Amino acid sequence: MSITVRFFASLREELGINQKSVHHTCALTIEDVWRDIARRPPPKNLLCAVNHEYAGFGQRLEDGDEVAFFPPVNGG
Amino acid sequence: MSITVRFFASLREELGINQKSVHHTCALTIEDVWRDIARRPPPKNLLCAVNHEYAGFGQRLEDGDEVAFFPPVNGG
Amino acid sequence: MLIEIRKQAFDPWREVSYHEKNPQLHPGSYGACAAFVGTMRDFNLGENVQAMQLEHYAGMTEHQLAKIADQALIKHRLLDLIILHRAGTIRPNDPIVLVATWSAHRDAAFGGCQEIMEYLKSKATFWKKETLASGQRWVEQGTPGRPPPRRQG
Amino acid sequence: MLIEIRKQAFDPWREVSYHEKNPQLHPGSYGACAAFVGTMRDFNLGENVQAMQLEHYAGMTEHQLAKIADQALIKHRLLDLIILHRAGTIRPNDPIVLVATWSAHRDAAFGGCQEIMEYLKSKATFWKKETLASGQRWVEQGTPGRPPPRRQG
Repeated sequence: MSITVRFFASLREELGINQKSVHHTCALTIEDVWRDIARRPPPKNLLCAVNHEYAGFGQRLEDGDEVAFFPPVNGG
Repeated sequence: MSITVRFFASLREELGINQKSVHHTCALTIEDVWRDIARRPPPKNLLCAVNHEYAGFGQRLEDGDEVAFFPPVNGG
Repeated sequence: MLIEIRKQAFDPWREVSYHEKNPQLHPGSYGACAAFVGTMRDFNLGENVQAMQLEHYAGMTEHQLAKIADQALIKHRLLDLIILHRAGTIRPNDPIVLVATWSAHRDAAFGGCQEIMEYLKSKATFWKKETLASGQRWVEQGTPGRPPPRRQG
Repeated sequence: MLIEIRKQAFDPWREVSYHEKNPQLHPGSYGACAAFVGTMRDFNLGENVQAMQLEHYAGMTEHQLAKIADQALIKHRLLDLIILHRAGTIRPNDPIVLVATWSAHRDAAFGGCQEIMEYLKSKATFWKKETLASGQRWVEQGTPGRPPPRRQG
């Protein structure tokens, strides 16, 4: 299955990754994707989303999902 | 002493009095002024002011004071 | 700071916009503006309303509004504010009141604006008389003071 | 209802004024409008700020704002609302966000406006990077994410 992974703001700059596609044959969680790409423990305040909805780190992914990782938001 | 007395809104219409001057030789309270002019018990929700400040019914008046009686306010 | 009771109709958004051009309100100094506009509705307590007479106690109203403004400025550390209130004959969709507050922070702007509106409703010496198809009625504390008189003429 | 993320500077009061001419918002139907405008300050955390980059997650931001708006419309029985947010390069004194709510009653308009701002701050996917004289810094939850890098060049 194929997953699009995106990073934003300070996290994007630290990892030097804007967007990446990952392909796996087995079932994946958000945590798996993070470990696979970031190769470091997740920051304490890390937020993540799947298909534009906030999601927990343990959520399982499906083919075609867009996963995003980002620091705390700060709009308004 | 001389007191200016004013009525507003529905109270002004009911009593048919807009403004009135009263002259007395003895000490007066707001209540005295009300009884003297209105000749009826005060309505439950009656408000009063002396010199543009809210005042209690028992407040004593001084020469030159402006006393106002009015129903509950309703601005905004 | 603007505190005014005005007999003519006003455009609240133009007032706020104009006020922000006031050099006293330094550009870049405030992070937050909260504004409230109360507008006359054409419907109240189950009846169509054609017009409203807004009576006030000239002198006392201005004095009470100034006290309300001073309290809010200090308590909420506001940088500036507007209290603009109509008087006289009001038509449906006319703005009745504009309150705007500027502050460094959101909570202060919101808190100041809401508090001014609360005090204004409870302390400012205004009274409303509505004109209905069937006659006129005083509106007291959101309820009519007495039933409307029979149609005249 | 207007929900928009805009790359160009906007005049919030003109937006509100224009929106009230929308025939969907019947004249005489609403008694209350509450508006909030967040503006970029030239000073934050003890430092002068020259500019700000406002990054957002296109697609998710719009989706989150639409959810926030729908919740507030129902909960506070709003008649209409605006959520307009800047993105891109912001200068001091530029409006960053406008939230405006229309309702029959004051409490609903205020409550809706404040709640939208709270949710927007906690859920909408925006991030701010400030440009100081000494470099750039990310602002996270009102505090900088890390110390500014040394001046470059």
